[in-house]
Amino acid sequence: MSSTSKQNWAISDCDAHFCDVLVMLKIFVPFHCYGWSSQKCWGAEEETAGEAGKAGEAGEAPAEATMEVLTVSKPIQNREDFDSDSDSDLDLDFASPQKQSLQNSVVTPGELVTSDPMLMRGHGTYSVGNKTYSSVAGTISRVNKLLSVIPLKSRFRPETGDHIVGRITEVGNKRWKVDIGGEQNAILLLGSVNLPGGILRRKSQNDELTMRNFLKEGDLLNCEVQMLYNDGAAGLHTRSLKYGKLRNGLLVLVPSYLIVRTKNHSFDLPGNVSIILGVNGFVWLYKTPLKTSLSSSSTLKNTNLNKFQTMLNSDSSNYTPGSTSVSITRLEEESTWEIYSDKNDPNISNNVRLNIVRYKNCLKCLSHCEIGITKSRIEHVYDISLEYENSGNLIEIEVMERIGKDVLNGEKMRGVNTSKMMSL
Amino acid sequence: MSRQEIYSPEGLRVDGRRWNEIRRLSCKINTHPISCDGSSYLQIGNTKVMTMVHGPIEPKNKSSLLQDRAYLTVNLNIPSFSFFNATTNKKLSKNSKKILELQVSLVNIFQDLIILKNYPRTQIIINTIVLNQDGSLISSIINSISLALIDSGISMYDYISSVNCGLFNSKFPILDLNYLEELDLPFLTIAIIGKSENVSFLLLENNLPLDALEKILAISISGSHRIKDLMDNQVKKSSKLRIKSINEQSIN
Amino acid sequence: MILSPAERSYLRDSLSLETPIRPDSRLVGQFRPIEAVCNFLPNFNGSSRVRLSDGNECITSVKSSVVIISSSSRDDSVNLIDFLFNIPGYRDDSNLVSNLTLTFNKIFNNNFDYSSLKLKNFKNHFFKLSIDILFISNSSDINDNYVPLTLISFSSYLALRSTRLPLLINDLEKDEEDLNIDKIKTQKEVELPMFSDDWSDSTYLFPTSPSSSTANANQRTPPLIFILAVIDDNLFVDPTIEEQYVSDNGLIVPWCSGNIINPIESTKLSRDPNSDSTSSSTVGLNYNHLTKGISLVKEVAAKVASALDNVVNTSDENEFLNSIF
Amino acid sequence: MVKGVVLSRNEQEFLLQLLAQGKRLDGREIEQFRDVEIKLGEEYGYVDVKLGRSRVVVRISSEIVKPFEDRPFEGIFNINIELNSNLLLFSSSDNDELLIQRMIEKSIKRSNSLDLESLCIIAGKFCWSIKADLHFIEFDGNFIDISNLAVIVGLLHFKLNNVTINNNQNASGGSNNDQQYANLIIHPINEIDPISLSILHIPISITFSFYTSTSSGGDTGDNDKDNDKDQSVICLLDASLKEEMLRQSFLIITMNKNKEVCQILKNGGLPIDALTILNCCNRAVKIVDELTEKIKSTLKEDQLRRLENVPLDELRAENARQTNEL
Repeated sequence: MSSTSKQNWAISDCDAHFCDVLVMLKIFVPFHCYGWSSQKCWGAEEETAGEAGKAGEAGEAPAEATMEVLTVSKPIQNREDFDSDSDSDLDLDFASPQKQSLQNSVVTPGELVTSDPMLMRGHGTYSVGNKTYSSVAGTISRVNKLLSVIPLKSRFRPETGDHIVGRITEVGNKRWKVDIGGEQNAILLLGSVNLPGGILRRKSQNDELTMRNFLKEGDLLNCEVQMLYNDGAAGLHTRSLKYGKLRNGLLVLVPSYLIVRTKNHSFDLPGNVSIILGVNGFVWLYKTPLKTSLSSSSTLKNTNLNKFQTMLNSDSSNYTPGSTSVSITRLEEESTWEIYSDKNDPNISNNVRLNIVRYKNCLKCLSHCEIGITKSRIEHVYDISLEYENSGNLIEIEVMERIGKDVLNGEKMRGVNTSKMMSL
Repeated sequence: MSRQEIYSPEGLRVDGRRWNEIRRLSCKINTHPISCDGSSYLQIGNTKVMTMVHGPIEPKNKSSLLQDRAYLTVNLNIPSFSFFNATTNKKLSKNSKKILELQVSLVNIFQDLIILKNYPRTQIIINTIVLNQDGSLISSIINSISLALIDSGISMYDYISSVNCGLFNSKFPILDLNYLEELDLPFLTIAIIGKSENVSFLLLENNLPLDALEKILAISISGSHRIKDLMDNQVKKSSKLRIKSINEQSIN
Repeated sequence: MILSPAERSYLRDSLSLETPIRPDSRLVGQFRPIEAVCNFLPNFNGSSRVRLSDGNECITSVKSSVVIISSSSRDDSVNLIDFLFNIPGYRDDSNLVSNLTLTFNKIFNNNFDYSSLKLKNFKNHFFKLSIDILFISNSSDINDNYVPLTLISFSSYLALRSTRLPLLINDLEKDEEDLNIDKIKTQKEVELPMFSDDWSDSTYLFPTSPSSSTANANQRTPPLIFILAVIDDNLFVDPTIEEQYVSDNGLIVPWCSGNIINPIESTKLSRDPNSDSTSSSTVGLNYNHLTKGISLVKEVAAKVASALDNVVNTSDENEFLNSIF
Repeated sequence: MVKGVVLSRNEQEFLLQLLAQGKRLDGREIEQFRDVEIKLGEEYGYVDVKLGRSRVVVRISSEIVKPFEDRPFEGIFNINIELNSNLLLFSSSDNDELLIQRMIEKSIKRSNSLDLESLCIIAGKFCWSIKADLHFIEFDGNFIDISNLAVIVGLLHFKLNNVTINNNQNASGGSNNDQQYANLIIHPINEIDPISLSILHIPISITFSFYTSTSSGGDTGDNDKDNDKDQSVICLLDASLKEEMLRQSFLIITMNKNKEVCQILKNGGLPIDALTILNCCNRAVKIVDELTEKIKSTLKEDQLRRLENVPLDELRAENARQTNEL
């Protein structure tokens, strides 16, 4: 019954598509073309292409419906706008060769960079004969004779010595695969980690079989790039007490190009919060650990030791690593197990937790505004953010952009020398 | 629509263009900065395409791991609402032969454009979504992918730009066809590397007199160059703005 | 996506506090900000594009067509609203897509006032709405079990809100009595609905009262679907992917025109295969959760609706001429 | 392109060097097409085509079906490709199959070579559905050209049973009648002569393979820029399997005798100068002419052969007459 009673038919008039042909845009690019073999030349008229209806958009503030439950904004055509009119002066700047310093000029793929055969060709270029062309859109950088083009945006490319945060994705044969947000997963060899039972003992077969007890899929760790393999993959190591598994906090992802490579990448911040700014854009925020008086040695204060022992009993009760090594005392063994524990500090106060999320939102704010991330800037944003009692307000786009401006202005006022803020 | 209306004796087309005019092209890169490594949005007339590039990343499965270069995947998504005459229940199956063929072609085109050997043991995933169709579908997709790849910072030899060109009354070439024109005219789609005359992709699916081919090729190559310029302008402009904002940060 | 055990327990601890601390320190009833436009597809009766700050994006289009439904059969057997999900990376018969389709079809068709879809003066003619939803995930890894229900719901709400139907221009005083003729075929020939070509004559499917700055309780709205993550005794709106992973349970609460509507459902949000899950999987919902969830939704829904309405009201007539970005 | 067979590096370089000198492994000229051998079977629509060592068998069949709802006035043409299992080695799974299928579809269906409307019997109710089954028996390169050729010859050769429409419901004339075809009478071949398909033109595909003659060979990479300067592109006709494996890009042109281009596909790969493409098209004209002639003569021969067996004298309708009258 229903098959006969329900009938569809298309009534074109009732559809809404009658408007589509008629309103087609009537701004066109005039050009002329003269035959096949003659040189192609285009009409001299500058094209009017690419006029988004911007006159209206740029001027008026985006319609905002600010309320505490849900903010809806219109997509703002910011920064990289469609069109040319307002930026024509900028174009002129770059067009005049006098002003064109190597640092500021933008090349795009296929563009001739140099025809000087003496220069060495680095990343982002390719060559045909003597000529070197760019293969990415970016800026030219020249270090002595090495010429390369640095793309404005790319995935993280590890370099030896980078302090990074990564997540284990795979446990393999004597190695872990670590996702570091790069092009390939990094490799952490079993030989490059500290194992319980002494820093420098040999890795036994038993260790190989129980690799998951140390690090398993999903675990976050804090490590350093030891070497780069031929294919560009990174080899990692955690052979220092400052590296290892991460606990007591949460992870924030920011674009890797915002992290400025500096000497030190782990800091203590105000509010009993510490941060590890992985060069790869993985940032770990955690409760500042209790400082032990003998910071570098593997022995711990007795008070802590008891805690760790109880913590570890559940984990390692049925496993005795490095059982062949007789000379190591029980105490040292247990203490290094702490590196691989999955248990958080049970006494993280609400205050610390609140501070951690506030810092997280501060980082998100910097990353939204595409401002290079340094310790001083994080602290600065944190200070500004304190005027919002609930740091949840920081997720609003408007607030983030305001804070971003404040930070930059503040630096200008104070004249902070941050000459190499950006890694770009 | 009768054939006469497509190109009036006065030399005007359905939408008021002349034979050698392309529709308004607007494009933007870095439209999805959070979701992916490179993204672009391209609109020519009413055809709207957006592309997102993921990668190079560790391959999702071992079968797409190549020792000496990156593995390229192209996923084309043409939702039903993008169709010109979006009848309600028509849905182009994701596995329809046409789409599969196009995906294969796209992989072939970009395989030789991207310097894949720079990214061994990785995978590059290109997701293209067509939001609205009004002719020039394939060329818009190619242009959009080209832009998204540039945005992602993946090395490639040059731009690739594409346009289509039809023939009216076996005599008059017409550049950049819209949907209505595509229905009635034989046309070809061409993709050109950079500013050269090197054809990477050429597709003709309707009958076309051989004599006219030369003319059409010439015009479509010129058109592609024009589109390349427009895209290049846009990339340069947004790059400069980016650098400017970076400089603002670090000058002080 | 996998979380390490330490991250998981840290998150859970933070979220199950008496005053919970969410990872982005939102309030319990606070949503993440969205960017939205509507009516940007020229070929459609209504459309919307909603983008979340985490990069997820949802594009919805509404297309109307006219169907004839004999009055006797329409109550149960016919859906006048048809959802079609398109999620790149998922097959159309995958679990996620079919679940979403089912949920949306159920909620919308049960709670939709069909009288608004009826053609005036026609007895058996209705507008049928086909709603296409394209969801673009922010991750290339699409094997997540993340259910972006909130976003999709916002998008469909906006699209329906911006939906306009063409003006009927038949003058139909003449043959009301003919409508009862059984043969539909002849009926079809007798009176074909005619519509005005002028799009500016069209009317909104959900007319907005001019004084709608504050939520008017009696105003008709499309349904909104809220998903709440349940962690211990706390419930959260608009859970992020991390929050979903550590949640005990999920609650789907639909809302329409100022009221909570049927069916309220529970759903499992955390499907992390790596969780040892003796603790989390066995937790069910209790009465408190339900009342808490319902009151939470009641509290926020009207505000959400009016925030979304604002987008429709301020949308530019010629928006689609511009780029959508 | 090819899975099962692997060429050693030496072999590859040897081949490329030969090509650079204008020589080919099998002694052909660069632009020489291999000999095409077309065998027509007893049955209409059975064609066996050999091109060098490549061999394809096509069988055309027909049945009466309901036309598609959106195209009530048109018949249906389907192509079905069977890759013999031992030949699967030579093809990279679905892509080749897909390519061939789309290619044939485009050059025959989209170019209106086979007039689909003539396949309509009763609009919206009955139409002929023509199916082409391709079997690859042996494979030594040039999949596309040979299969396309085989299908079009098959279609030219194929004949449809004569059908009469019987408006009388009670009729039970034809032998094939069943319920569904109640008012159609399909006449067996031996009762009424079958009719040929209406083929409007004969599209022929020609595949060109391109190589660069840079000395190192293998690497496709660095040669985009300077096609016009340092390096020359070698353009090869009718590549054999080994040559196909090494080619850097290819161009498929489908044309008919009327100098109408039905289809062109250049599917990425090494970029080719537009002028080269035009030259290829012009070169294709000659080959298309030759092949068309060949097809026509083969079909004619077959027709004559068939006529030999028919007792023409007995079929004469008019009475015998004495020729030399008084």
